[in-house]
Amino acid sequence: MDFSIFIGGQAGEGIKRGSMLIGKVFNRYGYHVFIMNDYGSIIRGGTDYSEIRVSTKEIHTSFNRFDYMFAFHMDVFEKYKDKAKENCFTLTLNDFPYDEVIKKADAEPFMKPSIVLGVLTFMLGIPQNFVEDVIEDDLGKNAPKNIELFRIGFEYAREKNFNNIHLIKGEKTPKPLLYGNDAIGLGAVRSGMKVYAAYPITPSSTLLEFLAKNADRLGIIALQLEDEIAAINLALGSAYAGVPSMVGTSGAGLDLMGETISLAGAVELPIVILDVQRVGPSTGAPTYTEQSDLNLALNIGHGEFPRIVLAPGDIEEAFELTAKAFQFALWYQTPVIVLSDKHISESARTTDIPFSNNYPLMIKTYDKDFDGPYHRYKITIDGISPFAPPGTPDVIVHVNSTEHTEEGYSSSLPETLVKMKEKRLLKMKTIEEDFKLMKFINVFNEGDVAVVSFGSPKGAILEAIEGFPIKFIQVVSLEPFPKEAVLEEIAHVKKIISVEQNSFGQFADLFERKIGRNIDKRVLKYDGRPFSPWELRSIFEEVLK
Amino acid sequence: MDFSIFIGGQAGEGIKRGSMLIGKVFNRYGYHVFIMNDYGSIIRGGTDYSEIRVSTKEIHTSFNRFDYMFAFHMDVFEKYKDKAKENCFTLTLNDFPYDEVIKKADAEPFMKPSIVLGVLTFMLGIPQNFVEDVIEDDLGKNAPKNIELFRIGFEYAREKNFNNIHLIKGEKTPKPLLYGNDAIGLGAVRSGMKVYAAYPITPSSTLLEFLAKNADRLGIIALQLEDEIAAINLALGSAYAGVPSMVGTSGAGLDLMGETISLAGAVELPIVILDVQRVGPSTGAPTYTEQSDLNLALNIGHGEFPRIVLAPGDIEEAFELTAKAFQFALWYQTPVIVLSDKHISESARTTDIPFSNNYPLMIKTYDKDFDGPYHRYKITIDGISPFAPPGTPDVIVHVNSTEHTEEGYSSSLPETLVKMKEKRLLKMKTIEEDFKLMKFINVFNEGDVAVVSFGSPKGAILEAIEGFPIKFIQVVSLEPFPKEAVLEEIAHVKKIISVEQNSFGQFADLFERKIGRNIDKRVLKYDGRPFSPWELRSIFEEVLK
Amino acid sequence: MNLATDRKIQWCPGCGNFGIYNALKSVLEKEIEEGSIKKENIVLVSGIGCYGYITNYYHLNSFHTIHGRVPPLLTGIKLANPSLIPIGFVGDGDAFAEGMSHTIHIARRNSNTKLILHNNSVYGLTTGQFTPTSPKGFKSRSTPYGNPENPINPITLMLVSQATFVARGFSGDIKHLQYIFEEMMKHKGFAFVEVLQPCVTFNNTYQYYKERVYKLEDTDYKPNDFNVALQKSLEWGEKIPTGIFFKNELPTYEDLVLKEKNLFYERNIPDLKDIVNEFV
Amino acid sequence: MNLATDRKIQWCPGCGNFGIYNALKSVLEKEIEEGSIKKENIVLVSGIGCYGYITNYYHLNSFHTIHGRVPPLLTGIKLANPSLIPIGFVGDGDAFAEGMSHTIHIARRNSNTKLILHNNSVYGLTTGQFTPTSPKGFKSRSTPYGNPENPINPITLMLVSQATFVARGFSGDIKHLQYIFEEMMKHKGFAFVEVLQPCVTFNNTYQYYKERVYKLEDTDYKPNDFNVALQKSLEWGEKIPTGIFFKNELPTYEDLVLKEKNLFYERNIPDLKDIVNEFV
Ligand SMILES: Cc1ncc(C[n+]2csc(CCOP(=O)(O)OP(=O)(O)O)c2C)c(N)n1
Ligand SMILES: Cc1ncc(C[n+]2csc(CCOP(=O)(O)OP(=O)(O)O)c2C)c(N)n1
Ligand code: SF4
Ligand code: SF4
Ligand SMILES: [Mg+2]
Ligand SMILES: [Mg+2]
Repeated sequence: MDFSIFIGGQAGEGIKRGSMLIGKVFNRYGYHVFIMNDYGSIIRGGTDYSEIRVSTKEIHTSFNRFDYMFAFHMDVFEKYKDKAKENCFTLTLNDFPYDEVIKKADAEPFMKPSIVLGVLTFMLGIPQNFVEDVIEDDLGKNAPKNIELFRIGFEYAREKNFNNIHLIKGEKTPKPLLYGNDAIGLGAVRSGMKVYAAYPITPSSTLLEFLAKNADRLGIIALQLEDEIAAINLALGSAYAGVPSMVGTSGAGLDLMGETISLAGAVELPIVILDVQRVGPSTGAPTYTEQSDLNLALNIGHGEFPRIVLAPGDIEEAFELTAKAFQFALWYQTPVIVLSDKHISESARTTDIPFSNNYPLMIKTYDKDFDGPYHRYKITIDGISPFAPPGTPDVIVHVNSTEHTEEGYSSSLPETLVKMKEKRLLKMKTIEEDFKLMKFINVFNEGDVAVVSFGSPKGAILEAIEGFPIKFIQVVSLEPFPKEAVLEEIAHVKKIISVEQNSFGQFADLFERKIGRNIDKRVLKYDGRPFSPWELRSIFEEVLK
Repeated sequence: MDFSIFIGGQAGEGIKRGSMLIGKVFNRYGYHVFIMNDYGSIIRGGTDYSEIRVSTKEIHTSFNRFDYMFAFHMDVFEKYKDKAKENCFTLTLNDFPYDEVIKKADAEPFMKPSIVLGVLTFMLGIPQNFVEDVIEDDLGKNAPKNIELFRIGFEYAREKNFNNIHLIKGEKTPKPLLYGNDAIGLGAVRSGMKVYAAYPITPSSTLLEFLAKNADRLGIIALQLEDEIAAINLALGSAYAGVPSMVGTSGAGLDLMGETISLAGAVELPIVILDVQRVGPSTGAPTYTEQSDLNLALNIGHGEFPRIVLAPGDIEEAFELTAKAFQFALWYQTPVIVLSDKHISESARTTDIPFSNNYPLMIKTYDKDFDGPYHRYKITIDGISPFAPPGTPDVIVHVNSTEHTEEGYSSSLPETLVKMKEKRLLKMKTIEEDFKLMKFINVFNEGDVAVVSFGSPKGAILEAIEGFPIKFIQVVSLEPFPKEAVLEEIAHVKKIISVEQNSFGQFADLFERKIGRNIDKRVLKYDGRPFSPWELRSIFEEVLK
Repeated sequence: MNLATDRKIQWCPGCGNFGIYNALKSVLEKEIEEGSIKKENIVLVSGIGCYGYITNYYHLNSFHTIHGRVPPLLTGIKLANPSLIPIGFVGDGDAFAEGMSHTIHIARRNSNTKLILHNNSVYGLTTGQFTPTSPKGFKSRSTPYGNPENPINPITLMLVSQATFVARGFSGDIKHLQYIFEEMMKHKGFAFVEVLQPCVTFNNTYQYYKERVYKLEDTDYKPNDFNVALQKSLEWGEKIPTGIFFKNELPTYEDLVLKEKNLFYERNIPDLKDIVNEFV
Repeated sequence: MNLATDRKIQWCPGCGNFGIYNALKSVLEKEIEEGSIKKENIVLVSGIGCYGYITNYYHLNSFHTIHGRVPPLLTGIKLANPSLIPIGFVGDGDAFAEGMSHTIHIARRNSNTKLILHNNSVYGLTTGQFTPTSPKGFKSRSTPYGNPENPINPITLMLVSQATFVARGFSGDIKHLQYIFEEMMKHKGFAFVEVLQPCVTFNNTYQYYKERVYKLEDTDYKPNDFNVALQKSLEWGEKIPTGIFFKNELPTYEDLVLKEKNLFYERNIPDLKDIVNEFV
């Protein structure tokens, strides 16, 4: 059992919120759920829709073909109706007077999805009271009105004698149905983040909202600043004072943070930078997905300094890698960039998240007896100097953006330049060696064709290779690149296919230059919409032939 | 005849200005001159020096060993005295009462170099009145006082019976003795630049000053804005209005321009961005030289768009490539980055500059009969759309940072995204093909060892390979990379040595990934001081063994 | 003359942007018809925000640019070709968060351009966060427990930044807005117009403003004294003044910088001989 | 107690930075000696400019950061650990060109930090270009024919930005400067001190200021009325007021944002169970 529901309408018609409610019902009813939100960068008047995919087996992404289509406007239906599966059930404004019903019930347009839920509940034969409990639980003071609408939908479906089946309760125990951004936020908090600073930008803003809303119970602060530059500099100030800090943004905002990322690298302070990618260049298509900031993440910031770049492939990894990003940032005292994208951050999925895992933050602390007088940039065998925050008695912490002596005083003597550059090179070497042990790749399946990718295409790839003799190698750490681990995995592979969501093939280029072996086929997608499993599957089939 | 003069002192003692005066004397006396200024990022209290290298043959860089050393303070002498050649003549504060003389003559400290010029004139047997004429010419109202000091120096040398030779007048006809930044400015003006916008930052500020001073006679404006972001956006506004525009900065400022570079790429407007590199990361050592922004220049700006990156190797090329940068920016309607560095921009050299060359600016203009109604982003066979500035009757120019239709209206439909991305990919292809014909490399000498490099190391390499069976391939265009041309040149080469001024080997990495062949030896220098010819020469010698 | 394009306007029904759009549209249409300005010389520049889509809806030259950077673009356009008439649209987030610095600097330069602030005291397009003009305590998506910041007053700030034309309109009063836009078009120098713009979706201030705004033109206020204007600008509460606060003619940045040069028309390239000789 | 480091101070002899350095040094030394502040809790933050090297010369925690970004760093430090006392140094280029936006925003947040402006009306370190505080017509390296821009007035701007402590000193009057710094140290909330700082090399205003400055404390001026302060701030010419223009105690940003949290000491990590359950 694996079906997809489409609800389309304009902004203001509760598409996003409603899809979450419907997702919740199926989650609690024992099914796996994946929700993808497709919306425009305008507040009203768009043709937004959500896909709620429901399945008995684990699902990894949206399907992009529909079994049920509900549309509150005809234009959104016209736009997507070719994505209907053969026997798709449809209920549009032409068939059902959504607006009138809302009006009559004295309800709000954003409650329309509850009508849909009623129809679905009837058609799938889910116990009515089960669903009403979920609504009750989820919508609080808005519940009664929504239940009213739900019943209208239910009754309507009964009257019209819509097809109905009896969907039995699934066996899966309900899991949290989380947006990627929520998972990122929870991961950050789990590993000790205390300060989150940002400037609103789609598709990262929901993280700011989630953290701001829950700041007190999470013991953190989540702040909106005047711009991205202020956000990252505020976060860096907190990091200097000894408190784990993070900023979140999207491409255009990342651009603006470049100077401070270089600063963080030079002054050797920990900072986690989240880039939720969207369609560029420039403003582009702000609410659609793309993976086109990879080159930027690898190279942003003038001059040379150590950096780490990690890319989660799904919501679960988003949690875990954000948590790890803090561990790395603190231990190596350098910027860590987490590359998410709209399809991860603004999609929701029933996810097994290791909430109880610990991600202890270790930092090389200063030990007076061992280290002698405190020198912020003390030369050590691994390039990492002991850290002490200001406020430590008998310690003076001089942090300095100009090239500096071990004490942190400004100096541009040639020998200082060489010494400090080599200190940072040594730190990079340490990071590289450590990362070799951690093998930052995930490998799925076996076969003599390998698919290589990073980030959000993971879900579609996993579904597309099912039953095929294809090995999938997901690269999780882009910098350092897990060269040895990848080489080992591709040793006996005959053909390599790369999959990524951009028009340059940035990942394929990176792969080729790090691995020294050519990609045989580059699969690129750059229409802003995530890969569909079946789309990829037919490409892979072609290659296997 | 090839000798180097060292004058050292503190800021405020006219080191830079004085070295220019001395350089002028030798230039007019028929010699080649190269001046390198080494100074700290503080206004006083530093230990600055200039090297004035003088030669009968063409010279390409500073030598970094001295035949004459003049020092107004002992600390600067102590710091550099190990760079004295064996029979170096020295005249320091210990030997000569510079300060007293200035005081007695009621002169200013910044006139001290005129004393030095007097001593040199005696020791080299240059006609006294010849030199006085140059001073007269160069210093205007300050000339009398400087001539007085010059004579004191001259008399002192005579009294002390300093070694003296008779340097005959050289045969070279005097050439302009230009700083790199002057050459860049002149190149820009020569090809039609009308607007220069900047925020002061070493080592690019002297360009702003040069252009501001000469704005009226050059028919341009040169403006200081509130920050780098304002500068590039102002320039982009002018570009949109149809006027060729440029910004200049250094690494930290380039970081800040990233978002607007992406914008320029997306909206397809011409803009030339000069990055005069200095020691990073972050503030680093602002007055010293490095080539560490290469990766940044190649990748700055989120998302994907066409760009061109050019790197002059000397002052002459700085003129020419800046001029060409405007041709490319306008023709391809996309950002062009010119990578200079402190050693090019703030050094002066007697240079043959093709001032009379024309660099006609061509832009695909709109032809109503042929093109139909004006569409800013009209799809064409080469990816380049006709350009029309606002103010054109019957034309509406919609420029749009969000993804757009051919008319320039916002759209995030999947088909719009694909169409416009492919338009820009096509433009990149056009640029690549065009650049293949232009072969952006310079090749010097022959041999089965090849040195590959870019930018300012050119001078030291040229001198270091003299008489060696070494071929030197200078890569001038970094993006597009002249792959075919390089491949042809290295076909029969046995060993490849890369030379660059940074700690990562960014150019070597680029070379390897573009060419697919490994560099055998990477020569990296990252102490902020330019390569010396003899230093490189001994490295090459080693390799040849 | 109809300056509307064929694009469907996608603001929420009732959005205050409609008032601004229509008021300016009719003023520009009239001026073009009367021949006082040439259609092809108008250049509209907008940043990113709900209001920013406005450039899609006028059949006029436009540059829909990035968030926060409208002012330097305006100046760049005016410097390049002084015949052009650059009119900028900015949101309150755009003007006073991301672009705060530019907004102040264009004012103190007295750049001969126009800037219209769509002040809805909220980030509309990013769905409802507080902005630098949101009241203290304002509950928004990013401040669910209330905005901790003290709001800025755009009129005061533009006055102390030395803008030479400073006015405030209300998008609920299109007639008055037209008057202000007409005066704005006449002004030589930097003209700043704040428009109080209800955002029906995230900050519906329609009623709030309607009850409070009054017109300076209905009083004996004279917009020619800086100190009086400064004091007046501080009035905000039970009564909210709209109209022209201050107006003054002073040399523009472009006059001072260009000194009669016309960079767009004078394309001759100097042969550099003279200047090069100085380097010998 | 001597807070001096062993680094050679490298400002030009006679530079106004010496006065600022020494005045603050003696104030901090005294307060540390008296035990009113702990040495390890002071954190100095400077941007890039001549003045920026000042952090090299105090034996105190410091962050010599990039150009223009001092204010957000100060707030970040204070939020992370409210025991710390962040004191920022900014140049006039730093504060009002590259960092204009941050300077205004930190003021309107009333972030409990201190900001000292080294106002020499010139870019010192980049060797003499005009800044946003340079007078109109000022001849500088980048404006050889005179500055075309109208200067901003830091005191006025900080007042309308709602700074809760606004003062001006003159680096030629160390005694008075000490008094101002003492008051600055006492203030809870955002404290802004402009110091008129002659740059002997590129803009020697020593004599100019000496002839004009007078102390508000010598008059019957009371720094407790915003409107009076605003008017006073506009005085600039034959007479230049120094001293404390305005002072007011209001809730700080940190108070409002932290709500008693101490992020530095409270390092317990929530187990997330509750919150996660809400997502089921
Ligand atoms: C550099 C950058 N940061 C953030 C954004 C995201 N962004 C788009 S619109 C907007 C706010 C718009 O608010 P406002 O300017 O008040 O306009 P409104 O939507 O209210 O009309 C933001 C923050 C962006 N586009 N670019
Ligand atoms: C992003 C960036 N742009 C430009 C610079 C170059 N820069 C260094 S100091 C300075 C000006 C300093 O002037 P000010 O802040 O007034 O300090 P002062 O030197 O006068 O003390 C500038 C522009 C820089 N360091 N970083
Ligand atoms: S969200 Fe607000 S500002 Fe944006 S279109 Fe809707 S009503 Fe207008
Ligand atoms: S240049 Fe001016 S500000 Fe800088 S150290 Fe010298 S006198 Fe001081
Ligand atoms: Mg707004
Ligand atoms: Mg200054």
